[in-house]
Amino acid sequence: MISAIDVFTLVCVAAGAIFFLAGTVGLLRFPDTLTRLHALTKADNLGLGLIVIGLLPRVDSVTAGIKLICIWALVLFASALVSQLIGRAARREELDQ
Amino acid sequence: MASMLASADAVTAGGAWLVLALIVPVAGILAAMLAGGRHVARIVVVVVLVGFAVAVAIGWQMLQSGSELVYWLGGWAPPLGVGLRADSLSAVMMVITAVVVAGITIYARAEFRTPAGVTEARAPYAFWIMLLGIWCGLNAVFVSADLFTLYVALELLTFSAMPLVCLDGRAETLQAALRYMIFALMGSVLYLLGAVLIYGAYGTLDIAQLGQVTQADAATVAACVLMTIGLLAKTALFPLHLWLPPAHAGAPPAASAVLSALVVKGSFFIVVRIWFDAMPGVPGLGAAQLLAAMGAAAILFGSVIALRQQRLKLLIAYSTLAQIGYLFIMFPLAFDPAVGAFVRGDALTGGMLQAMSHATAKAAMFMAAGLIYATLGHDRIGDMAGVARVVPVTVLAFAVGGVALMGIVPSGAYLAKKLLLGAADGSGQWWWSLVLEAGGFLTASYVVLVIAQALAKPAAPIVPRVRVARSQEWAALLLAVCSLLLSLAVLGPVPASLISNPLAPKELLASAIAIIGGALLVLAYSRELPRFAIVDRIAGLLRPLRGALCALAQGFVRIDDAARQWSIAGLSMLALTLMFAAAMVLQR
Amino acid sequence: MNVMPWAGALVAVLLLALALWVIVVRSTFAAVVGFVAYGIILSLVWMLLHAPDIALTEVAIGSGLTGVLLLGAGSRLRGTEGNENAHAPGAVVRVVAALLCAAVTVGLALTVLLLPEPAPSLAPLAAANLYRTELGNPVTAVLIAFRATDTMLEVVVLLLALVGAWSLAPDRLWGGYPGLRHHADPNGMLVYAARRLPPLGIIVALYLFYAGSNSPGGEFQSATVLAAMWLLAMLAGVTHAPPTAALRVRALLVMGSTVFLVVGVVGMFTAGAFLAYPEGWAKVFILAIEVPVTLSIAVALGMLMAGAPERTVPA
Amino acid sequence: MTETTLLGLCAAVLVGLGLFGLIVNPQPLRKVLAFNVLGGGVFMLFGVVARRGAAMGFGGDPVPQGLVITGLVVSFAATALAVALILRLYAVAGTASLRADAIDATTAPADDAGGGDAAAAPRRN
Repeated sequence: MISAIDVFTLVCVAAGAIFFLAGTVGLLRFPDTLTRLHALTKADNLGLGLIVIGLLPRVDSVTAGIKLICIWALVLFASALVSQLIGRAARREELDQ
Repeated sequence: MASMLASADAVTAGGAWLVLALIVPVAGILAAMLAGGRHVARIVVVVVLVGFAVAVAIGWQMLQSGSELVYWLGGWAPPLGVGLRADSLSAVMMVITAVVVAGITIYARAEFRTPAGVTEARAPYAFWIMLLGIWCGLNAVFVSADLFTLYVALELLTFSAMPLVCLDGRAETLQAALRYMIFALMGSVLYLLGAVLIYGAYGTLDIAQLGQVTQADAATVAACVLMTIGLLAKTALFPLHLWLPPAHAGAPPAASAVLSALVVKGSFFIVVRIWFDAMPGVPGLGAAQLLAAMGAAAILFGSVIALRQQRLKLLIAYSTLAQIGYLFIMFPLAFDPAVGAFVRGDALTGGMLQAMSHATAKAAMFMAAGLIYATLGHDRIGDMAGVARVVPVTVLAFAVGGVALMGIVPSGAYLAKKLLLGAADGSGQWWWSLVLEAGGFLTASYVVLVIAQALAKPAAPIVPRVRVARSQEWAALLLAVCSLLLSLAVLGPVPASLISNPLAPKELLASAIAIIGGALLVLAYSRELPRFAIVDRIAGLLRPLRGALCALAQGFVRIDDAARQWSIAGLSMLALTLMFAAAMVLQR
Repeated sequence: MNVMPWAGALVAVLLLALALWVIVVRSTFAAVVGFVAYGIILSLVWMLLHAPDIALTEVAIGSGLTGVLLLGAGSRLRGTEGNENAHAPGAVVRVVAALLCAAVTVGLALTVLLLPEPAPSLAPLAAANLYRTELGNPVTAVLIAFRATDTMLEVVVLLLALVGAWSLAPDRLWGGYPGLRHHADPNGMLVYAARRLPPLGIIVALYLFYAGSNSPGGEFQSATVLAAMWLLAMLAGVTHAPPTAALRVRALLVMGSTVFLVVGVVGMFTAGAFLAYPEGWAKVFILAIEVPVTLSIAVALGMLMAGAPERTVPA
Repeated sequence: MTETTLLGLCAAVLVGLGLFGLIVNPQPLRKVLAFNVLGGGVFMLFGVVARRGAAMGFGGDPVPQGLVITGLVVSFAATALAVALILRLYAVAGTASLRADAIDATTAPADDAGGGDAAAAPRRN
């Protein structure tokens, strides 16, 4: 028996997984650092967000839900930070050449 | 097998001493690390005194009760908890370690003194703390009854030994330290892999419990092979010795003494624990023959190459390689075909005695080499004629240590050899008797070379570069004498009839033959010849023969150079793993 | 986890591919990046093996700290790569090595297949004795009660490794500041993160510490998060590693093991054995050990990351 | 074959790969990496052993799980120490090679690191 919550989770997590897949393909196929970054950060953040949203209705407790959201927020922060740093490094390298 | 809670009966009175053996060096490390500066050396002195007392107390307890000491840490019984266990082997090793550490401490106080004008200097701080770390690791090896605690103890040993190798910071010693570090890490991972398989098969890591349940099934055989190979890499048994000569020859003398005398004995001791206590019925005679064959190769290569060295410290390092080989001859001799297992007996006593006598003698020889280096400003064997006139006590220490190693009455090595020869005769393995006898001549050869050269007349009077501290000379001599008198110290457990009067004609003759044999080997193929007129004349007569033998010996050197390349040593390690596995499987 | 029977196979394939990459790829940088990914996949394996405590440790230490350490070293050694690769062993050696390694692998795999069924386990004994430790997490009970001596020795191992690393400094720099200078842009993102993240990290560390007594977590994981925050601040140039001669550093380092020893000896007199906890007091004794040990491990990990002293003035 | 057994076989392959890297790769840093791969395999096998011993409501035998945590910390310490040694060797010799002929035996202990600040190290008190 599939409930509405199951359907919601299934759709969200599947969509999230597709974003991850797209991001990974982009990482492997795009030609230079900046475009790869573009593929990774956008797709991954959205993908993770969808997965977290998909899982939220299934948590046992409020604290578990808060933990999930905290993880998402931390990953967002970290990926923004890292893409900034990588972007700068790539730009510097470009200017050097 | 699994008793639920700590019941009092398995823990013996006096077991708490074992805890002290473990925590006294730890307390010393912590105090020294915090206090720093000049306090470090003072703390070490206190720790040496207390640790010595603890070791003696443990030995005394065991003599009194005649049984093992057992302690359960935290009151948790194995297999859930960790036990400490000391048998007679642990006790004698702990006492001899305390003696050697004490001797090295006396010696090193002059070498590692914090210079005036600074509150703290690098080398003394590191040396003393690492010395305590090694002691802590060794005591943990001797008293631990748990395979995983032994792994932690092994890593304690490696991490403490590595910085000693490169204490002087020269590029070549840093490289030697790095080779040692990575090879030793590979060894400890293999050991851990073996312990993992043991846990997977039996659900316990306690050695005494394993001794009752181990069978030669796939997991146990694989575990035995992996642990043995890992430990052999850490012990530097030929051909897994790539790190030993540069590491032991390049370290400061006090550090070389620690490394050569003590550190390699730690992993050797665990091999003994595994083969005799944890799984006596698993390895079988074939694997033991392989082990002893590696030992024989070590004796041959180590001794021959020692005689081809130009530097004294390298000569002693290669002598260590040979002496490590000696330790493994006992394994096939200790196998009892009737029960199909390794049993404690004369062979094991002999092997352990050899380890103890090498520990004391080799520490003394490295210390003496350090003093000779300090006096002359170099340790070139070819240029040290006459050094005995400048530092007679030092040369005497080297000579006594060397004679003790050769196995002349009443040294520990003499008794060890006698016990091993007896065991070889008893089990009909005459070929190991040959190896033992030949080993005596080979050992004599490099000792005779150094002593003869030190006694020779110098080309010009020697002006010592520095006056070596008297305490250092006497510390070396003390350890050498310990080695020479070691057989008397174990008279209690060993019948007195085994030790003959050293001045009896038969023994004098045996000693003379050993020395003459050694001298002939020196004439035959040593790289440096002692500066005596008669030597030149004999060497002149023997020239064609000597040329051929030197070429042969140089071949050994080349094989050794190749074996010590990283990739070759790695391949040897894997090949030996497979060979040991095949030997153990085919035994069934 | 058996909802997805193929999850194990997928993870295993990924893990093997990454390990192969780490071993054979030419560039060290690529190998280290592969290793970090290897560590992350390995922590997934730990989840599949129902070992969340190890998964946390693996991702924090095995992948995180080790990865940063190796990345830093790799970038410093970049110049030596080509020269060394020119001295790689010849094809014969490689082939023989591959064959021998394959033989060892096959032997080990056979051993794994032949491990006895049913598997021996100490889980029943641990479960039966867990109440005496007043802990809910059996892994923490193993680390801090059943086998506390191993943990004590292990912290000493960390200290000795640290003194060993310090001893590699040149004589005149002894007691000085470890690590490289980091010229971070004061207005850059890294500095921003290094100012904003540590408070959050400290909360996470406290949570891991608190959770460790009953659920996954514990002093090692907590200490690693603390060390990672410190490392971030050091990398960003917000702070620098303290001089190795500083008394406060050495006091923090030895504090954990000292308390461990003292509590152990107290146990000898109050509970009859070294590192035994008296009935009803286990939680207090364990907490008394865990707090200083966590701090000491955090400082030791951070200082190990910083390495040998490299200058006499702060960055 | 169960998932646990599969992971056990995977661990065996990791051990083989790690050993191969340790023996064949000439760069010491890569050997340290290979050592970590090898260690990962050994620890993973321990985890498989723990999982096989799952009982009493525990997902795995907690004793090996605790030992793996200890082992991971020890292996990090080993890695850090080895890396420090490699970097020091590079600073002194200009190479991090393990080949005996790569180092000029006459190299003096060089006080090269530290960027030229010749002042005495700060000492406490």
